[in-house]
Amino acid sequence: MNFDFSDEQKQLKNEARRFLQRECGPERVRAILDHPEKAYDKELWTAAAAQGWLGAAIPEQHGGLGLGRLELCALAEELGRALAPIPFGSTIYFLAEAILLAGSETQRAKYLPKIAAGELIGALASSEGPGEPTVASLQASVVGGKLTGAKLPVTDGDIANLAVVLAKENGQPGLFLVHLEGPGVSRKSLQTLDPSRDVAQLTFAGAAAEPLGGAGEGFELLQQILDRAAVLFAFEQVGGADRCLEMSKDYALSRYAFGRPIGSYQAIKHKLADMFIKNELARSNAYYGAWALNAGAPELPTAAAAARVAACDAYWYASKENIQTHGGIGFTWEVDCQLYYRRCRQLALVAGAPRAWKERLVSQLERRNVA
Amino acid sequence: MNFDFSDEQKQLKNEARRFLQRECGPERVRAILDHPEKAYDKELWTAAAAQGWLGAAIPEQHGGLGLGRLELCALAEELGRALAPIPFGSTIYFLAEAILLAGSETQRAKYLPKIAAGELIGALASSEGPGEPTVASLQASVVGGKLTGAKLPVTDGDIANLAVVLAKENGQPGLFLVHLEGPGVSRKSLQTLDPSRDVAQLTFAGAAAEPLGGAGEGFELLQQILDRAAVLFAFEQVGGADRCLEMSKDYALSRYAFGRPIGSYQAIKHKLADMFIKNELARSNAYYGAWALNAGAPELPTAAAAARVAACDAYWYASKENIQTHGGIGFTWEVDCQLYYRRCRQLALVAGAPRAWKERLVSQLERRNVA
Amino acid sequence: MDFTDTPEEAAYREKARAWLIANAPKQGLKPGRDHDGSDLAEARAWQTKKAAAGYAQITWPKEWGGPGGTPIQSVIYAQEEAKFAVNSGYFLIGLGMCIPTVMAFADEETKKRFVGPALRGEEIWCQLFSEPSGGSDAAAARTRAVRDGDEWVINGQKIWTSGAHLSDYGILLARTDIDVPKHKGMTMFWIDMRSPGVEIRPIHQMSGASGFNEVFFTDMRIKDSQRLGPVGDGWKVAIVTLMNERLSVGDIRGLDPAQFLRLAREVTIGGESAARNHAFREKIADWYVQFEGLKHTRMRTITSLSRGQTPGPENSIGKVVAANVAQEMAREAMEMLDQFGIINDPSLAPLAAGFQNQVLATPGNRIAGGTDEIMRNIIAERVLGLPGDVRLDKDVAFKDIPSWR
Amino acid sequence: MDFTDTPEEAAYREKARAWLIANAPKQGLKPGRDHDGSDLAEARAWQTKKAAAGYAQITWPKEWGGPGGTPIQSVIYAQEEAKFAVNSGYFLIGLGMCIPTVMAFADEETKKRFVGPALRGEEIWCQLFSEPSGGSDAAAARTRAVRDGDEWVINGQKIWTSGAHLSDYGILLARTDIDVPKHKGMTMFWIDMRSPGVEIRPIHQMSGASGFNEVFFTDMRIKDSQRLGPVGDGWKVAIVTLMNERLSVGDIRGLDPAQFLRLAREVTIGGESAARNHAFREKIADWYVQFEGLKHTRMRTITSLSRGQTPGPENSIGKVVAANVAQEMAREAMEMLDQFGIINDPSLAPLAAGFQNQVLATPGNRIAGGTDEIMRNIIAERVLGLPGDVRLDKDVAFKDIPSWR
Repeated sequence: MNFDFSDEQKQLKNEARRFLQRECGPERVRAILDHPEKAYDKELWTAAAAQGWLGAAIPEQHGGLGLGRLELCALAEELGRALAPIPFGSTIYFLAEAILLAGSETQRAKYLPKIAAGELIGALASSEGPGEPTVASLQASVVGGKLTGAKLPVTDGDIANLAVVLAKENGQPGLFLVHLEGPGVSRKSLQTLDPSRDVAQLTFAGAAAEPLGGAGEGFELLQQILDRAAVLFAFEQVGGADRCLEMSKDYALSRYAFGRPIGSYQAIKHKLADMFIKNELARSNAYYGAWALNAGAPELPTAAAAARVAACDAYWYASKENIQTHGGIGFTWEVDCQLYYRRCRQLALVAGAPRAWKERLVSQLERRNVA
Repeated sequence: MNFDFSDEQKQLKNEARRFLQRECGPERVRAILDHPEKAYDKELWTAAAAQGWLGAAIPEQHGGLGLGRLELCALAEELGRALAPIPFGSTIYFLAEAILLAGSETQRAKYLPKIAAGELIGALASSEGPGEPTVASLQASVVGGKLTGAKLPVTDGDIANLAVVLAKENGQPGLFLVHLEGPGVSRKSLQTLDPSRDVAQLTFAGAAAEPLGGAGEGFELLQQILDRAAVLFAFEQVGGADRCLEMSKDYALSRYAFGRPIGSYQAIKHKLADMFIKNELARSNAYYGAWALNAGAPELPTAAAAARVAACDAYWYASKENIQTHGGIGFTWEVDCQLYYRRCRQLALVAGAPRAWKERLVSQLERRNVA
Repeated sequence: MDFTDTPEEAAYREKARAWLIANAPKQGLKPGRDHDGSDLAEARAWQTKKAAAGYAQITWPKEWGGPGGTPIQSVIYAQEEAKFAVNSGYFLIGLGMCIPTVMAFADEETKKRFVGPALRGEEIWCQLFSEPSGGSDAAAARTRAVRDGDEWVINGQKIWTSGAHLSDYGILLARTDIDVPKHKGMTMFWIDMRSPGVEIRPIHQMSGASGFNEVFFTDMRIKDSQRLGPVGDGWKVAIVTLMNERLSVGDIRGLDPAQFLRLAREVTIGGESAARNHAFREKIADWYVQFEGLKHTRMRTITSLSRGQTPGPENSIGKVVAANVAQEMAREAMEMLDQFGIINDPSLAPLAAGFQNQVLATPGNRIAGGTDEIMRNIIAERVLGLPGDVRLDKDVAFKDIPSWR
Repeated sequence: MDFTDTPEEAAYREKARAWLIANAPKQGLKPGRDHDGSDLAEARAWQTKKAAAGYAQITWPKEWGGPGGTPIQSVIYAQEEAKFAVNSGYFLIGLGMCIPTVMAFADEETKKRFVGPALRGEEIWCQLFSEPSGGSDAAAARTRAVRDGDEWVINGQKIWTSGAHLSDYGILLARTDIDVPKHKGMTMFWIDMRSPGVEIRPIHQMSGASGFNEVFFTDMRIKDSQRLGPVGDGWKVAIVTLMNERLSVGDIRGLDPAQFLRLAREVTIGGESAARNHAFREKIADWYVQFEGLKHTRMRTITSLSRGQTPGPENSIGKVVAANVAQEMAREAMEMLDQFGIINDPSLAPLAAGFQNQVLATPGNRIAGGTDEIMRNIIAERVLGLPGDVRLDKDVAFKDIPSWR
């Protein structure tokens, strides 16, 4: 038993932190936030590829470093902490994991090397409107290898080259890989609560779609991809939430009211203690999820759901109370609190709302109870 | 518009408070709590009758004072504050209200004067086990005027003379009045979380039952009785919650830690501020309920549900944080904090759990939205 | 206890409603007005009309241009006006806080000069108390006023000044003595916002709005006759201003639980309407009970006012409760929509992205006008009588108090 | 990161399990044991057996009678022992806090005298720190120790002494100087609980339990050789004791969210199983995530320990979270049953009235061993490095500190 990262993994994490402190300060995030025409930080994306991050968990035979998911978790925490405005989650947690999970040998050989090299940006296109997609509600359909329908919101939809799309074929839900630069695809940028990340609507009118995984397995595979992504996003969320706590602590130590630091008042001290509590609970659940993901353990669905629920809760509390701790100045455009508050919302929805994960968690417990 | 009690009502309330301070100190509550064989404070019950409280809202023609429900609300707040260990709610909010609502002229003339005189103790027997009774689950049945079945828990079931019983007749749910001293009735005391109040199981084996209200109206009438009782119990809860806040405040001012009163620490100050907030919200909702009850307004179902939900929430918070504010001593048998904590639980369940009232509240809002 | 109108109240309501129907503009203003000044001309015209008809500052005596009405009439009018698309927000701070301070501390001539124009919406006022280093501690003002003969020279900076960019006048709390403890060295003035030496910069908020400002003073000169109250008594004057703030009975802004329920009816979760989901239903009930509680608490306050009693700081509960419920409700609404919830394009998101905008606006509501923490302090100290915090800045000369690490 | 056993760990687990199967009593003790002494004889016998087999204080070195095992082995054994109906609770305070203090501060002879018997369960220890006027402030001890030649005379009162009525020995924090500031005038001693001048009175708790005691000292005489550490250093010694408390990794007691789910499946609401109600399902998920988070946090702490690192006060989060979740979960369970929920007769109420009893017990869990508020202070100050509270009692002679109004 060992409930911590190894020294090598910690070293990778520390290096990533130093790199991102240098290459991804808040001004880089704002450069995307303040400029709607910029969808992501291309330079940082290239640098991430050069660091080997994109291929960290891709097997060596497919051009990756062949490290484990634990290394990916360590990187995710740092990317979340730095609010990296790049399509890392869409490309790695969604697309690469989908191909690793369900891709044929041909598909792996074709796409994974490009992903590792930073030549391919991914996206997951499952949602078609308010609420979760269901077998009954799913409209997008594939007939004769051609996809028709609309998907929104699609994170990184403006910049992705290859999307994993949930659609029906012969009335059966399936996953499909769709090249977004081919004919029959149109994109429209969407305005969201977190303009530091890109979101689009994709409309397909006879776009070429190749099946990913078996016919009829669409929702099952989607859920397995989401389980994997939930753990990885949980680390991004824990990274962000921890940064919020640090910001709050630094401010509470330096800001004075009534002649003493605001961090000497219990209202602030206990608020920060609660942040710490939630962050620790989220971190511990994320570690368990990381173990389950890395080990391919049957506990993954439960562990992933718990990691996601705890991470969403912690980041929400930390990002909103970070603003509150800063007082008025924390609510201004210039101060960075808002960046975390917005990203907290983005991460809470990108892999499905926590509400749905709570339901999934309890369903898993029921199954376990019965078994 | 006028959102306060009148001067006369306030005077009645003040008199009741002074009377109860004299006649119903914590030692009187403990005399019941510590002695399982004592079901209620007989002396106080007689005194309450002598004060005219039992007949406050009973029409003069039936031996009451003919005051309004507002006066009853004012009394309820004081009884709740004093934790009066008497069957006031069972007799007045349940039995008297049931008869006023659904009783025939004969039934009114027969029972109301006895209630006003303190000669009749009432009870409401609706529950038959875990969960709320429903048309499908209801087992008690009346055939040829004879009731068979078991009811539990029945508050004041050990001491009541006359119970309002929910039962089926010809497959139709109805309400029935049953004399508990007649043949075919057996009682068994039940152990509960609040031994300062009496609770029993009633078992009927062919007990005489007279219909109260129309056949098939059982659940509808029961809900109307509960609406009325919910407002009155809400005042008891507000009274208790306010007393908890007072106790906490007094303790926080006199108890020192680290050289200064614990009430000078924000952790305690803000806890007490939150108690105040919840108590004010509960009080304001209770006032609106009191108006709706007194005016017979169509808003009663919504107002009663809101009053109950707010009161249950406020009393829970106040009674548990009152213990917490007192620290270790607050958790001892000798200190009175526990009396309020126990009564809080009793009041939260006696007229149905708040969860059910939340559902009812939202149903009312939906109805209003549609209309 | 009566939640319905008396015959007199009903008659007043009828009269007010008839007047509103006859006079309120037919075209609605845009919803969620953020006092950006775009509708200022219409707002001024409306205020003038209201004042002439006796519906502005209804409780003010005739002497000062009001109709000498009751607090209840004031509430009735506000309830009816709320059904029309008019905006009186620009004048709230001036009429609710600044002018009452002027009335209490200025000479007769000054009062005569300012009360009428403010009432009619001709002149807008702002309140210059907060400072960057002060935050929740309004008595930490560092803006200096130095006497020079019959004048004062002002240097320093104010912040969070609501509406400063649209204001003609303001009341200014300035430090006139740094050698005495902080509460004793301040003085209050009224100032002309267009004086030389005043610079106003809007604050860009994270929600995108910019109704607040920074105001910089560089050698601004004012006359000693602009002083409100004695030299060194500024904090006492400020307390009068802030008391008036507390008396102004504000409404809850933003979307309410009924609108959340409406949204839930439009959304499907797992094949079932979200409105059938008991997790949402319980939350709606909890929020509704809090909103209703606040509404009735305000009514209880108004009853006190109408009986000539001074309502206590009980009203402080309003902001804490409303802002926190609004924030949680908005988060739940976003999450109800699942992935789609992140979209805040008003043409796509339900209720014109009302809940998404509320997610962005509510952190500010929990801070502006007193943080949650300060409001709880106020309740604990002024309502419950608990001791104040241990103060290290009380008996120290202002210049010796540390302000930043 | 690996949540499964290594081969060595698996082997140790197998060995421990085999030993437990062979040696643990077949008849289960009653559930929810409240250390009332009724099972003390069995508990002692079990402890003796454990010590002989090398399963008591697994991390203690051989020199002191332990097997010199690893923290992970200690966890593995605890996990396996938890599946058997045995009770080691009586020895926790002695072995976890008192004896380590004796080991650190007593002379060799004293250590030799006490360590073995405590390890084998032959002697029980208690910790005499808290006092009525102290509460959360353990350094406020007023119990006096006055020197008389080679002896000390003790007068005063302790409170919340867990297990005092069953204890043979105790460690006592007493005030030896009232003219210096509070943290400097205390001294630590070990005492024989059966000495003349010691009176023990059980405290009747609101839950009905009475595991805590008041302990009164009237002219109790002890030898100076019973002193642990220098005169005046009592607070430093106490901190060592309390650090050991923090290292002892406790389990969450009470019912868990899975048991709530089990209850929900038995209850019908509006014709449907309560387990289908999404309001309950969301709450179960929220509680589960917190319980799991605590479980894995403890595992992270053990990993630190096994790497030779000193875990920080992060473990303080455990009690705050567990006690509050347990209280809310118990309330929800009661209310799920509607009117029936008030019944706490174990023969009638589901799960033998487990949730009802938890409603009564949890207020105590939020207080004993440090209130929620103190735990948050500890996290804020010791983990996050925020400043301590303003202290009015630091540089004042103890006798001049106010204690009650």
